[in-house]
Amino acid sequence: MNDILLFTVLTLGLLGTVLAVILYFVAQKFKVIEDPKIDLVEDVLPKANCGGCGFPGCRSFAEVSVKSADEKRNLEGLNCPVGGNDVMKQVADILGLEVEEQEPLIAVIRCNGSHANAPSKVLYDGPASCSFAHNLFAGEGGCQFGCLGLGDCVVSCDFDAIHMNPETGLPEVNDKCIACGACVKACPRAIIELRHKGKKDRRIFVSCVNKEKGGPAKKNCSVACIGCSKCQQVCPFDAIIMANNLAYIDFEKCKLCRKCVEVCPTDAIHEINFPLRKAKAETDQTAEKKERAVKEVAATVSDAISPSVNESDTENKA
Amino acid sequence: MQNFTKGLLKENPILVLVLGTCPTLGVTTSAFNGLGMGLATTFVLIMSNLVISLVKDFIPDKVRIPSFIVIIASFVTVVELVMQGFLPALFEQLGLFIPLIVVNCIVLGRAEAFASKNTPLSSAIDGLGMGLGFALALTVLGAIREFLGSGAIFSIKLIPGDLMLVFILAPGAFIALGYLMAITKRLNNK
Amino acid sequence: MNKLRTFTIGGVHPKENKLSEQSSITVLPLPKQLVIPLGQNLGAPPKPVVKKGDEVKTGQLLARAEAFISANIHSPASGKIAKIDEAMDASGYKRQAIIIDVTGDEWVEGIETSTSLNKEISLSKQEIISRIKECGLVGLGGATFPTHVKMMIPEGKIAEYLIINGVECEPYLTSDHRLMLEKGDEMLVGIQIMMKALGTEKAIIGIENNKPDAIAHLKKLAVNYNGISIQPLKVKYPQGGEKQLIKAVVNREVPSGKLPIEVGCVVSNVGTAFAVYEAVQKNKPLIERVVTVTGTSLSKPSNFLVRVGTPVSDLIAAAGGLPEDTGKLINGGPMMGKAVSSPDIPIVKGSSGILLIKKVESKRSTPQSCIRCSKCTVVCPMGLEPYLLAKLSKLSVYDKAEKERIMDCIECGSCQFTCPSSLPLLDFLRLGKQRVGHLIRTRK
Amino acid sequence: MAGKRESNFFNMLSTLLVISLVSAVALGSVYNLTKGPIELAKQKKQEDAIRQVLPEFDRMVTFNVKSAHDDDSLQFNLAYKSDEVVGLAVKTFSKKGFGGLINLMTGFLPDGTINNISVLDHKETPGLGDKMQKSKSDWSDQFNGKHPEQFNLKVKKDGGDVDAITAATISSRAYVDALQRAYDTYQENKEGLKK
Amino acid sequence: MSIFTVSGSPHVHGEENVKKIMYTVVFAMVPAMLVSIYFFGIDAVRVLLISVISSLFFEWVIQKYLLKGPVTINDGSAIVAGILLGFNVPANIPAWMIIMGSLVMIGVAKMSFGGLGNNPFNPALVGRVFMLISFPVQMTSWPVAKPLFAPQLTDAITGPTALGLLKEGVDAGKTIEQIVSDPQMPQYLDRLLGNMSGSLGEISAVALLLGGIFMVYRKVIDWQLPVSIILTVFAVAGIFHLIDPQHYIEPSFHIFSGGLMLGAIFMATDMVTSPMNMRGKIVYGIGVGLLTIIIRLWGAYPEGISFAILIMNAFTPLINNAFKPKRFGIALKK
Amino acid sequence: MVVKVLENSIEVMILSQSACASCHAKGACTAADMEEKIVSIDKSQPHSYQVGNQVTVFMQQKMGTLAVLFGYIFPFVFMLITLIVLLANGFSEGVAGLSSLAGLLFYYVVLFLFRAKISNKFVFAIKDELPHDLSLE
Amino acid sequence: MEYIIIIISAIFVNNIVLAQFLGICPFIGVSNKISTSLGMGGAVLFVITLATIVTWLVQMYVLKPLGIEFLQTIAFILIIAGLVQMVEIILKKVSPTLYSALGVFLPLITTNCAVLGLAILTIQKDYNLMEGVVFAIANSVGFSFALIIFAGIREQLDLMEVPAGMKGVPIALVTAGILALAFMGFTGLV
Ligand SMILES: Cc1cc2nc3c(=O)[nH]c(=O)nc-3n(C[C@H](O)[C@H](O)[C@H](O)COP(=O)(O)O)c2cc1C
Ligand SMILES: Cc1cc2nc3c(=O)[nH]c(=O)nc-3n(C[C@H](O)[C@H](O)[C@H](O)COP(=O)(O)O)c2cc1C
Ligand SMILES: Cc1cc2nc3c(=O)[nH]c(=O)nc-3n(C[C@H](O)[C@H](O)[C@H](O)COP(=O)(O)O)c2cc1C
Ligand SMILES: Cc1cc2nc3c(=O)[nH]c(=O)nc-3n(C[C@H](O)[C@H](O)[C@H](O)CO)c2cc1C
Ligand code: SF4
Ligand code: SF4
Ligand code: SF4
Ligand code: SF4
Ligand code: FES
Repeated sequence: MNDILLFTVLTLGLLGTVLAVILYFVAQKFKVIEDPKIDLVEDVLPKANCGGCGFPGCRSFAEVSVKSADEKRNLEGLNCPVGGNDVMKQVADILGLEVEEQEPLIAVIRCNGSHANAPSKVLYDGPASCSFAHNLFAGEGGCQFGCLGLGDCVVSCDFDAIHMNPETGLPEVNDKCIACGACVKACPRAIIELRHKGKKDRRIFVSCVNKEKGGPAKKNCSVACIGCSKCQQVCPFDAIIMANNLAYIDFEKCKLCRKCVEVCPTDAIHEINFPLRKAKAETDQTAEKKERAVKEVAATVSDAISPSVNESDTENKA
Repeated sequence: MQNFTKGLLKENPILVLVLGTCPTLGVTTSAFNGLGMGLATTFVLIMSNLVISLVKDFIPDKVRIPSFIVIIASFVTVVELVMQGFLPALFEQLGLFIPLIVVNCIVLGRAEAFASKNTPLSSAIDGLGMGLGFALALTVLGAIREFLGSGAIFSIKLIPGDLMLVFILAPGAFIALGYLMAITKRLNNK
Repeated sequence: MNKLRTFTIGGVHPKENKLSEQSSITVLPLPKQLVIPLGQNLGAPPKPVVKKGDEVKTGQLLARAEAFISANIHSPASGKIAKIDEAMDASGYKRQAIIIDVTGDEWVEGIETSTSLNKEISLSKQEIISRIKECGLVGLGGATFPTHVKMMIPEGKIAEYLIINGVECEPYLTSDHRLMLEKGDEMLVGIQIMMKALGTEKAIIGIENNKPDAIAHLKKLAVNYNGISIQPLKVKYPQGGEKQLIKAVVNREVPSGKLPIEVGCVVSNVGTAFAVYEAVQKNKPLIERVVTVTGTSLSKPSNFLVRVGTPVSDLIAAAGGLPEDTGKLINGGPMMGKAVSSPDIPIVKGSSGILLIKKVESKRSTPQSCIRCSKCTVVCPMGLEPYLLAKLSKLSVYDKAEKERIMDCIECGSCQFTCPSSLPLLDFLRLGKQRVGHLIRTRK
Repeated sequence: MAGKRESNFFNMLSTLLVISLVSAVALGSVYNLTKGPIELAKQKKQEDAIRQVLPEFDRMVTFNVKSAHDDDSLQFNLAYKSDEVVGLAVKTFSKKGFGGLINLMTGFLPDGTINNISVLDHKETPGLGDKMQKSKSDWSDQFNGKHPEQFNLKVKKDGGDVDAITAATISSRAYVDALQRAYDTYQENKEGLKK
Repeated sequence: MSIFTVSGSPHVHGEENVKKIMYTVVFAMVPAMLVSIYFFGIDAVRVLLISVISSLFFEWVIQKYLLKGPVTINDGSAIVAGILLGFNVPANIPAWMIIMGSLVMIGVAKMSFGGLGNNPFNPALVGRVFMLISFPVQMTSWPVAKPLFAPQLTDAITGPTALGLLKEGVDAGKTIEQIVSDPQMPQYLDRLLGNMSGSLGEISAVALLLGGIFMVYRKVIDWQLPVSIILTVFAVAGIFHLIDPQHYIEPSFHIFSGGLMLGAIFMATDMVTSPMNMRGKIVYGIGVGLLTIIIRLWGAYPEGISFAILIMNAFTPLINNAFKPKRFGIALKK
Repeated sequence: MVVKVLENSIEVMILSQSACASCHAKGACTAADMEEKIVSIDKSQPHSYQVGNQVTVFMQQKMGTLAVLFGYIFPFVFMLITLIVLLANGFSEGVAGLSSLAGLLFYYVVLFLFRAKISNKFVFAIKDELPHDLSLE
Repeated sequence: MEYIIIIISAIFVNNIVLAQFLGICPFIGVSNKISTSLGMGGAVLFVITLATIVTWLVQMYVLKPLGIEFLQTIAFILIIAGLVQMVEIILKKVSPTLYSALGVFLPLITTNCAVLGLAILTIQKDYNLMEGVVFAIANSVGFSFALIIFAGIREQLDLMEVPAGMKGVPIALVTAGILALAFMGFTGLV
């Protein structure tokens, strides 16, 4: 054995020992051992870091989940809207817990005051910000409840799921929506609601939030809910609530029977992704046309982004 | 296979993860230097990944990182000694950045994130993929800088005379890397 | 005191365009129907004390102030309450309003309708304030702050100066100018009443130098009144802002976030002074005011004495009718006024002018990005950095915006006026102020 | 990750110690293996430089001589062919380079003519000062075959005969400075060398 | 009934706009342009044209095809930048180098940051410094000024600038007297009028001052900024001259030679990259002045204003943080 | 996140991510071994915080500067002074170097003695997040 | 004089990040806010100085006499890692509040090329202890200086409309490039 080898061994050995001693004390002092489950949970999360769950990022969601599981609180109130049930199930598996099935939700725009239905009475000239315009005036169409069409919701969406339709001047939600609720918060007029996605993506809702009486409401917008209660009367499941001259369909109760849609005199109730039905009576032709146009738009949107395409899309984005 | 390919573009250590920026900027005055540095790092990555995944079960958690450092530093020293003996010219060019492989986050990062959890074989492949991704980025950056700076790639003159000296100097390094990253980002998003 | 004074930081000089300067105040006939919104003052709206079908007389109480910061509303004419319902306000929103079908102009007992000058101040301090409160006075300078609240000086403070705002720095508007010329004596008596109510010895009327006739006229009259002096001011917008006015007239700076009383001042508009006179000496509630109707393509820019509740369209008709090329209708002046969506809205206590802007001038230029020219910082009378604040509130960085004192902005619009990139600075500042204001309130 | 060892003092100490020792042994061995080649590589670099600047030789004597300009010493390599001096390679330097130190190997023929020069190392800017290297440009060839007595070793700007590298006068001056130092030291020790 | 427009107040707007400001600057540069054409002839026209056209072209291409946003090449900022880049190079520089310079100026220094108003560094200076370092040979060989109508006096095609001579001389250990008596050194009046070697725009202090006065009059720039730069250079150079007149030339030399005037009047004043309020501007100006003179006296480069401005550009955000406008109603901290 | 609400202070868990949060490499980087830190905050503002609330904890910048001073700058100065003084007095480099390290230890001992004082200096404050839906005011 | 040259050279002429490419990762990573960059600057100053003293002592009194300089890399990195850990424990032990305010910067430094790089450079340049310390301090000041300027620019850039493709690291690199370009003006000062 030569000197160099000897010295090398000695020096490194010494250094190693010293380091080990130091680290031992570090270890003594820092007893915070991170639960390896956190990593596991984080691994199954989508890592969009969107904050949709209410925590700053996916990792903190993971931490909270683990903690919650440790405290036997069963992931109560914790939900990753992006990953949805699948992910929550995986999380629950990792933590050895049950998770309730939650029906998937989607954002719904409850206003149909398009340029055609609610013609502009004034011209807005200012920054494209709904919140600002909301403070400034009632809206171009004159309805003080309706969509301002300046796209705060579009900006707020991190998932490219909501877009302005330049023709109608209204936002439209596509299948990329993961119901994070950002747009709901962003809209100063509380137009957007998260509703059940529904079987086969079918949904029925009142596309109006105008609380005025019938006359004034109709004056600004041809498809406003006038609070006539016809739908409420016809609904076999008591799913429709009338309040403030406005009908609201409770999506927990609604069974998608479409009866209300037929009776609405102003076409304020929307159905999405239903097959076209036979033409109505001749007298209703104009209304029917309008309705169909709306439906077609909705249909093409969801067709274009069928689930399979959608999947690959998101993958590329990630 | 995926372990191998992801390092090349999707998880390219430099262009996407932004790790090991110093050697990236420091040695890429020419394509050849970039390649040399890249390969040296690849070697360290493969070997340390391999060894670490072999011994991972014997190492108590608390001395994990120091043990990794010792292992990595040993391989770096080996590279240093070998290069000094057999590739003295390149060693001189790369200078300080060879010992600095030790602190290159990729090496330690991969050891920690991958090798300490996976089998020796897949760890080695991961090391290879990451290393080659690193080498690729370095070579490309080196080639770009060499070409823009002196009109040559791998010392083969493509354009007579010098082009824009800035690219061989410090500012050019930052700027070229910035745009290279922007381009990668765009490619990855497609 | 002949040197022209002004405030020191910032300011701009927009084209004055005082078209209706020479037109004396004419009384507008009563319309067929009056729409009287309940929310006409800063603070809580008063509660109606009449109901549908009631007959009311001119000057009769329609709604009573219940909150501390609130003001009574009286009937501007005699007639029948058609309904109490929602009606469109200036911004197009529907708000509660009392709608009266006018039948005539029969006044309630006890209100003196003669125009004779009454200089004798017989009421005591307390009586003055309660009379002002009874009569539903609010500041006519724009903010419609209930005047009686302003007259009640908080414990431990004294009002050294009453500063009367005759600046009228807004381009186009001339209602205060005409009032000063035509009702000078009444106004001065009103000022003396306020001085008495406040316990103040000194009152200074600040008037910009572009109204030399008003300055001369009041100077002449003021000789007869104790403690009232006139201060001519350089023409600079927004000199009418109370903080700027105080700085200009008595060279004191109201500390950030504080009221003028902090530096011993109370500021009131000349119109308010006149209304005080009418309320205290004649027991006349605030049911009418002077409104300028103006615009470059209007055939007869004029100043009208109008009953509250009169539709704006009537005023425009009286001033020569709505010109074809009108692109924007503004309630107030061009710098601070609110653009309204339709002429079918009523005149309220706070309406100082109706301005018609031509189509070609009504469209803003396309905003470019900020070139950091710092012109906005130079003109900001509050010493703020509008380009930064607008950016911060656009990007929702509210904590930083608060630190950069966004709440100090008086919304004068000088920054946006001057910005070479045509940025909607004030629009974003308003949004930011609203959000930051909310944050501050929730914190408390 | 079953069977992971617990983090107690003994385990930690022993693990680190074992790892350190193993790597120490490994490193020591590699060092011993590469020691030779490293030395060789260093020598070779120097020898190559000398061979490049001198005519063919078969024997060489190396010694240090005090510089004519200051206290530093220069390395003289006296080359013989069949016991006859065929040239002198002086390892010289200048500290006036743009990037600091420049090391040159200058080859003189016995009559004092410059035979050839090679740059050992420098820190001049790539693309500018580095043109002094033969691999980058043939700028330095202008000295070959010149005798410093007839060829004024100063850049033209300073009144000499040397064409400076374009836009790199500083590097050129330093290069020439190193050359001058070599020549002056050579001249000063000429007598001694004869022996 | 017509449809009204609704928007927030104010409803009127002042006369200023970006285009007007930029064209005022272009107009202010006309005297200097004329002088450069007078002394460098057709070459000056060539350089300016190439520089302006390529700047506009790159701005257009990038806005249209890379950023896919609105195209704003007619706002004048690219023209200003283009002219200034042209002003900063020798008249005999090859066309492709100008084009590369303007690519860096527009592409790297301006558009990468989001275009007009977003760039932290002065684009024209980034372009110039990029060229200076990339093409050191061409960027430092100056054509000799030849007045358009003057008889051909010298055969020299290129010659050093006054500052170049100074630096050379000092480096070679000459005294100031020897340097000044060099026949290549331009005379005082020539330096004022522009009859000397140098980059296109820097040669005539008089023409530059004229433009500066015009911009101050039109309120496009504040006079305090250029003046603080020039005063600082004067003061520091003056102090050293007083201490050691053998090795430090008199201060007015520094002011009237090289790019100081051009930089102080047209480039340090670029509103995008300079601080936002007066005290900040003065600090910035002093910084530019100090750095300029430090580089000139002790650095490798004969001229330092470009670097000085770029370095101070980097400090601009910190200066903006440190110097806030005087707020209303807040007593300044003592 | 608020983890505990006590009588006059609340405990907030902060993730010491501030420096690492922005780093792309945090997944791979061991240095970013994140630890939760529980800091306690004066509940001087009468405000109802509940467990689980998201809040932003901030330390005034002045305090941050102070912390840097105590944590790094003072020990640094101390070390440097020892070194310079010893070197200037002709001690050998080895002795000087070692004693400056000893000096450093001494500094920490002193700091340890004053730790209570220091703790009082660093108080964290808290603020909550802005709700998005602000209706007309 | 010697010291002044070292200082000016390290801060301006050969700035550690802008010209020597050391410590780029924290330079890019911790430069979002001026306040954090101040903290990082302080930490770097302290750790680098400490590390330089210790490594210098080890080199001169252990490695060199024993003729095992080739162990430099491995020995230095172990020492640095140990030191940083030690400072961490001491800080935590001594003042937990202080630790919670500052702790985040410490681990970041371990994997930072600047510390190891400077330790090696000090040895390479044959500095004596005092020169080495001055060199280390000057370089950390240079680091903080660049970091703070850069943080200022980036805080401003956060408010600007940087194109999506360039946002984040790419634009930071381009900015650093231009900054490096500007710093070339200091060439030749020493
Ligand atoms: C909440 C609030 C309370 C006020 N309290 C008083 C007060 O006690 N005394 C007073 O003289 N003015 C008071 N003011 C009135 C202001 O000083 C000011 O005159 C009013 O806001 C209108 O000013 P402007 O038109 O310049 O905006 C108050 C204003 C507000 C908004
Ligand atoms: C930017 C700005 C400009 C103003 N201009 C005037 C003005 O020209 N005349 C005026 O009487 N009040 C003006 N005001 C309102 C005054 O600040 C203040 O509220 C008013 O003089 C108080 O009197 P009042 O309570 O009797 O209305 C302005 C306010 C602001 C914010
Ligand atoms: C980044 C940079 C690197 C430079 N490198 C060198 C160099 O290596 N050698 C040199 O002589 N000059 C170099 N220079 C140029 C000198 O600063 C100086 O301009 C030049 O030597 C002046 O001499 P000239 O008369 O040859 O132009 C460099 C300049 C810059 C900007
Ligand atoms: C007074 C003034 C000076 C200017 N100076 C420059 C300049 O030095 N360099 C430049 O590229 N642009 C200059 N510009 C034009 C413009 O501001 C510049 O292109 C922006 O920096 C681009 O964002 C100037 C503009 C003005 C108004
Ligand atoms: S549409 Fe609304 S709820 Fe759906 S993902 Fe976008 S922001 Fe979230
Ligand atoms: S739905 Fe709401 S946020 Fe979206 S555009 Fe309409 S008003 Fe704006
Ligand atoms: S609107 Fe506000 S920020 Fe703008 S100038 Fe007026 S006070 Fe200043
Ligand atoms: S005036 Fe407009 S362009 Fe100028 S700094 Fe202010 S916001 Fe920016
Ligand atoms: S590679 Fe140098 S600090 Fe990360």
